Amino acid sequence: MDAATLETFTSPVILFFVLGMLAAFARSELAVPEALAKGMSLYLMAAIGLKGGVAVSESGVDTTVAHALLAGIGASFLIPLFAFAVLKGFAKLDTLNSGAVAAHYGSVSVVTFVTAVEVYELRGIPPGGFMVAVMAAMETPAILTGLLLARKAIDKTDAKNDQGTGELLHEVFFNASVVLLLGAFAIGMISGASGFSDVEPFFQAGFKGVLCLFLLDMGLIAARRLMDARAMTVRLALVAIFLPLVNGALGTILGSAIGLDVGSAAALGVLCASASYIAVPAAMRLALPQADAGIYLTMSLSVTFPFNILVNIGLIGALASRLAAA
Amino acid sequence: MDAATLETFTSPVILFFVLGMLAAFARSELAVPEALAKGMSLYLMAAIGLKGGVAVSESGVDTTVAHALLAGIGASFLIPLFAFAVLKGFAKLDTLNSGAVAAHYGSVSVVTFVTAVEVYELRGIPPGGFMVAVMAAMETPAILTGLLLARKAIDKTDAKNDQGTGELLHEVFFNASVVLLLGAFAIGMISGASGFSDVEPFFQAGFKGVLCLFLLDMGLIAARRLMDARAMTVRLALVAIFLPLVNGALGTILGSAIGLDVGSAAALGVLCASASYIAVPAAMRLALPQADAGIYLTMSLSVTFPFNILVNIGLIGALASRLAAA
Amino acid sequence: MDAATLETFTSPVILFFVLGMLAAFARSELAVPEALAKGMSLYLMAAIGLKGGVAVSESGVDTTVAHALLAGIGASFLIPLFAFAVLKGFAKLDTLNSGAVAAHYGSVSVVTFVTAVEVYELRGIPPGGFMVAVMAAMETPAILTGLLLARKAIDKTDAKNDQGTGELLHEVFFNASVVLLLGAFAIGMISGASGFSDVEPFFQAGFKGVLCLFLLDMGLIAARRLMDARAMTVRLALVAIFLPLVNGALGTILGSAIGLDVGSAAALGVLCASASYIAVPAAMRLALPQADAGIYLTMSLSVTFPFNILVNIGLIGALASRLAAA
Amino acid sequence: MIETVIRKRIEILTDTALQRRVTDAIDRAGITGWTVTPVQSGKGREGRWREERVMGTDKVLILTIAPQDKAMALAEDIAPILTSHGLLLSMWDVEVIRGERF
Amino acid sequence: MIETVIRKRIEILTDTALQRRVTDAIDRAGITGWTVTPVQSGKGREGRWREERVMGTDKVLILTIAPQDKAMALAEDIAPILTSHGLLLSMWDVEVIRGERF
Amino acid sequence: MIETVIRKRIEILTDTALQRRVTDAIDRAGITGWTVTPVQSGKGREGRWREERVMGTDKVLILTIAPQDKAMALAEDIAPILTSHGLLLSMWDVEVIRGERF
Ligand SMILES: Nc1ncnc2c1ncn2[C@@H]1O[C@H](COP(=O)(O)O)[C@@H](O)[C@H]1O
Ligand SMILES: Nc1ncnc2c1ncn2[C@@H]1O[C@H](COP(=O)(O)O)[C@@H](O)[C@H]1O
Ligand SMILES: Nc1ncnc2c1ncn2[C@@H]1O[C@H](COP(=O)(O)O)[C@@H](O)[C@H]1O
Ligand code: NA
Ligand code: NA
Ligand code: NA
Repeated sequence: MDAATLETFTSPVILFFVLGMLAAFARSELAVPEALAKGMSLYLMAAIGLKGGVAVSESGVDTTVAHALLAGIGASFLIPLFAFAVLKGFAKLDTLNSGAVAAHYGSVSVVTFVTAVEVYELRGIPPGGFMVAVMAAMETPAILTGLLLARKAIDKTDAKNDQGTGELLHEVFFNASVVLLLGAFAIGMISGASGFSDVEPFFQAGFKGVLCLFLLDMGLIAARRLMDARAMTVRLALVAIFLPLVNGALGTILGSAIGLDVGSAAALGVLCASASYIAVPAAMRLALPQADAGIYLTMSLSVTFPFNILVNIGLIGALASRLAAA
Repeated sequence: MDAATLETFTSPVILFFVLGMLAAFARSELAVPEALAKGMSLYLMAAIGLKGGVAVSESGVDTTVAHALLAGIGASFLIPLFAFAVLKGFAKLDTLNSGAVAAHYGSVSVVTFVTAVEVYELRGIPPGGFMVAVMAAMETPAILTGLLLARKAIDKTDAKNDQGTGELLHEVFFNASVVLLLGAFAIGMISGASGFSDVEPFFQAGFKGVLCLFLLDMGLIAARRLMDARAMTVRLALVAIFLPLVNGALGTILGSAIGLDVGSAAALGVLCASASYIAVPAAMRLALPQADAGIYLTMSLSVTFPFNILVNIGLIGALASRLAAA
Repeated sequence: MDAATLETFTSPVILFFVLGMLAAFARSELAVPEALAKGMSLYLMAAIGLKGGVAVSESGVDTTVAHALLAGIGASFLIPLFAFAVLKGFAKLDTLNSGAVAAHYGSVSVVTFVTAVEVYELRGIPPGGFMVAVMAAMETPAILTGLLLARKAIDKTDAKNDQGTGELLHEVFFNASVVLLLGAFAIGMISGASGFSDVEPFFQAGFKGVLCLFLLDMGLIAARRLMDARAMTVRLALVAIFLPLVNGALGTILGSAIGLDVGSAAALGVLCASASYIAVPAAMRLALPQADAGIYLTMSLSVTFPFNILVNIGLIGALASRLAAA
Repeated sequence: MIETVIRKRIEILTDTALQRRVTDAIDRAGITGWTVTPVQSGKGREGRWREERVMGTDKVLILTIAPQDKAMALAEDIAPILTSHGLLLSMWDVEVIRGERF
Repeated sequence: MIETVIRKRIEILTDTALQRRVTDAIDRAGITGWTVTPVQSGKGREGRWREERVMGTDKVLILTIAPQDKAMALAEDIAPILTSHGLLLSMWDVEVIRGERF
Repeated sequence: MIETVIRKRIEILTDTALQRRVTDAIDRAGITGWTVTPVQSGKGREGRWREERVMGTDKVLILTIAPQDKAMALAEDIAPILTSHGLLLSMWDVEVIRGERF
């Protein structure tokens, strides 16, 4: 374990996540009120969006940004195809659930991204502000691929599909986190550094502390779900580690290839590696109610999320540094 | 649009309000948990009260303060008479609902005031700390006038009125926002600047950021209500813009006339222009349940509130500056 | 009233508590949403735990710390015996309720401790960081003594006791506040001052402000419960003042005797003086449902808690200073 | 086998601002207790609403269990404000254990 | 004595994501209104869940009062998604005051 | 027309601290599931209370739908702690769709 990794494990942000998991495993009643957790998640999205927008208002937009956006959207569309093949081939999951799970891996986890940004800033390789826009752009394409894959399995006589499609498309494009991330990003771009300075004590200074409490809650929720998991198999758990490893490495390589700086390439890797546990599950409830939420939530939230936070963010950062040095 | 107005529109505080309205119009599911919204509103009132009290503990109390209080209380009593005439005469609203709506326009909106203070501070014309006390004093007199106007319309055989009156008077004088504003104001006066310095990082540094998130929520709520509005007419909407324009101008002139500094005169204008959407609706539910909440809430919250935030605060500030220069 | 005491009463922290009590006595509807109150209590525990851990990581652990821990645990076990005797002898309370109430006085109140730390820091006698660990250690031993005392009164044929005991022991050792306090303490020790600096703006700068709002809520709750109290007698109220006075003095003397610095000795006194109103009531619901919650909650929350905040913290601090000077 | 008795269960939906009036009426009817549960949103003749406690437009559901005669007395007592303030009342028979408590 | 009439009370437990579908169905059935109340946790065939709005696993309870025929029309209309989306529906007779409202 | 069957609906009001005991009893009775909803405040023999989760004085309402025999088994099982811990239980017949689920 090198010095940088060690530093990660002495960071309060990571340690609060570990505390949450331990408390849940010990069956402690510790819990963060839901309204507060929701509020912290709004805060984190508004803050990361604002900071990204301010950074872009300073640095300006160039072709690299456009490339990063295209790379992210492409990855979000394609990752589910790869995930689907692994899920069906190796984990023997049926078509319906494979499609549902695959959609999660193509999309992203905001908190994983936010944590990675903190870690990479500590290591001196801060990702570019535009990566926030990349993240927002990657949230939803995967849902479409996942549904196309899964729909093969669904009886064509299933009624009410039409109502569902309209609702779904709307949910996909105006989903709360996309709106807030992009909205705050735009506000950051419009206000610039001078406008931001007014709200900086709130959105900047408090950021890491809020992230601590939020990760405490995520640790509690992830571990509790793991203990209640019934539909999980060893093979599914392995897939939930294999996918972020491979997607993370490929995403980082892609980022380097299109000329992103070290931190941004690593951030693209983290976005590819992370799996959604908010936007995509909500869409699946609407579009694929027959799929088993016990499978996709447990995989993304209780296996992939902790793996990314505790191990993979570090690995991806190391890979990006090596690629840049090469 | 002059430079100052432009600066308003690049301020994150105002932009988050706009984001909230846009998100609601796009029917996004974005929402701030209610417990959090309530908490932010407590925070804003405690902070503004404290700051006002500390400012007065520094500046001391003179006759100007007494004049401002009297002017505010008088305005709160009288504005409903004017509003009532316009509502009946121009908008053809019945007596009952005209009285109910009129009460809202005589009272004040705390968030409008807080936003105005931020804007005027940016423009270099900060209102005096005692204006917080003026605001608290203006919250409730209008309720009495509004009820007197409306009660003419109510059947005298209506039972249970006596119980209602006691409850109502208590609600009017010990209503949560009056108690918190005046309580925090008193704490600020007692602690003074030295006592306040301890809690300053929380109540001062975080203030604008919290205001951003709170206005995001207000934008969502105001726009959603507007879309669901059924009882609104074009004439009522026009009144909801006409009243703040006229009341704001008159209040500012009154403030100048009694010798207030520029910022305080503008703040008095804003208080006259703003309409209550918390204390007065709650009182109307108890005292005038037959009045249509769809009318008074939509007017005050969905038309007057955004108009004040986006346009009128700027106009009033310009008027106050001009009066001072004259 | 000396200068230091006066300073206490001009501190916003204490004044917000007074405001809460006054608002409740005036039957104002002012209320802090429960999710927010819960969140603030998590925040305060995480912050105090972190700060304690960081302090210990700086100062190191010596035998004084071990002595303080032993003294605290011993006090928590023994105080209920004394309290029980007073409750039965003077207040004529029955065995069952005396045991239940006694358990509360052996345990501690986190907010009383936190407030005391603020007051003692103002006075220049900051308690040592390890006192947080002492507090966590004192939360639960008293529950066992209290139950042993009360169980004499319970019919042996009472069923389901076995299930209860397992649940109870678990609740006692993995209770949310113990887990969070000790967990945050451990995180503080691991991260040290350098790791803590990242999250300091959130956990340090905001601390006193959050404490203000939290004490506002505590004042509201304490006073409301007092007004609704039915099972209280004058003798019980006297006991609820006598116990913190005596326990506080004894605890301070004990702290001095084992060689603690002034602030830490006073803090031990405050821990002995304070009565639990979170962990112990929850345990009593499970283990002694026949005991009257109206008695133990009203005594600890509505009499002892305000007495400690407003009077006893000051007295204990003065005693500790005198003992150190002697 | 345990014994059950029949009681009326009454549920009243009301504005939070009026909660006190309803519970006072329950106390007046001599009923032993009541329980208040939260409400999130709804639709009625006046259109949709969401819980907006900030704005005083929130509601609660008050439930109480009582013997038939007291239940009718409560309904009788509360009928006038039911109409004027737009409350919603429904009631039905339930079985309870320990009937002497109600 | 006040008069009461018999209506059906229907309660439907559903994922929050599907709330809109259920209330649309209630509107389609011509019922005058509905009320949504929050839910904290539960256990069903898929195991336990806690309210985790962050994750979209939360549920609500929707209650509506309607005359018998409209209630049956609603049940009929909603039956397909009841099974596919795992909703829970129960209904029973209640007495209401001001029956003309429902 | 869809078919409905009759089941018992049981609602139990309990301290949050005892929630686990009640749901364990439901599981023991072989009932397929349960749902927990929040409670805000109330009044009983011990006076008023408000939800004060900070202080452990909060309560929840647990509802479960079961066939008659299992419902009675549950009531039987839970009766002792009903009295000692001051729980409140009421039950009534409801119609459900997809009766095989319960
Ligand atoms: N008749 C009743 N109807 C509805 N809820 C009740 C009734 N009696 C008691 N309760 C509820 O049950 C709780 C405990 O009651 P008790 O055991 O009488 O203290 C009260 O706080 C109320 O929330
Ligand atoms: N048929 C109904 N079923 C259930 N709740 C209703 C019904 N009608 C009205 N409500 C509720 O009662 C509130 C007031 O209704 P209204 O008096 O019609 O405005 C609505 O906002 C709904 O929450
Ligand atoms: N017998 C039951 N009684 C009450 N609620 C139930 C019952 N069965 C299921 N539920 C609720 O319905 C939800 C979905 O159940 P299921 O479709 O079996 O997964 C569960 O999470 C519970 O909240
Ligand atoms: Na991904
Ligand atoms: Na006004
Ligand atoms: Na103690």
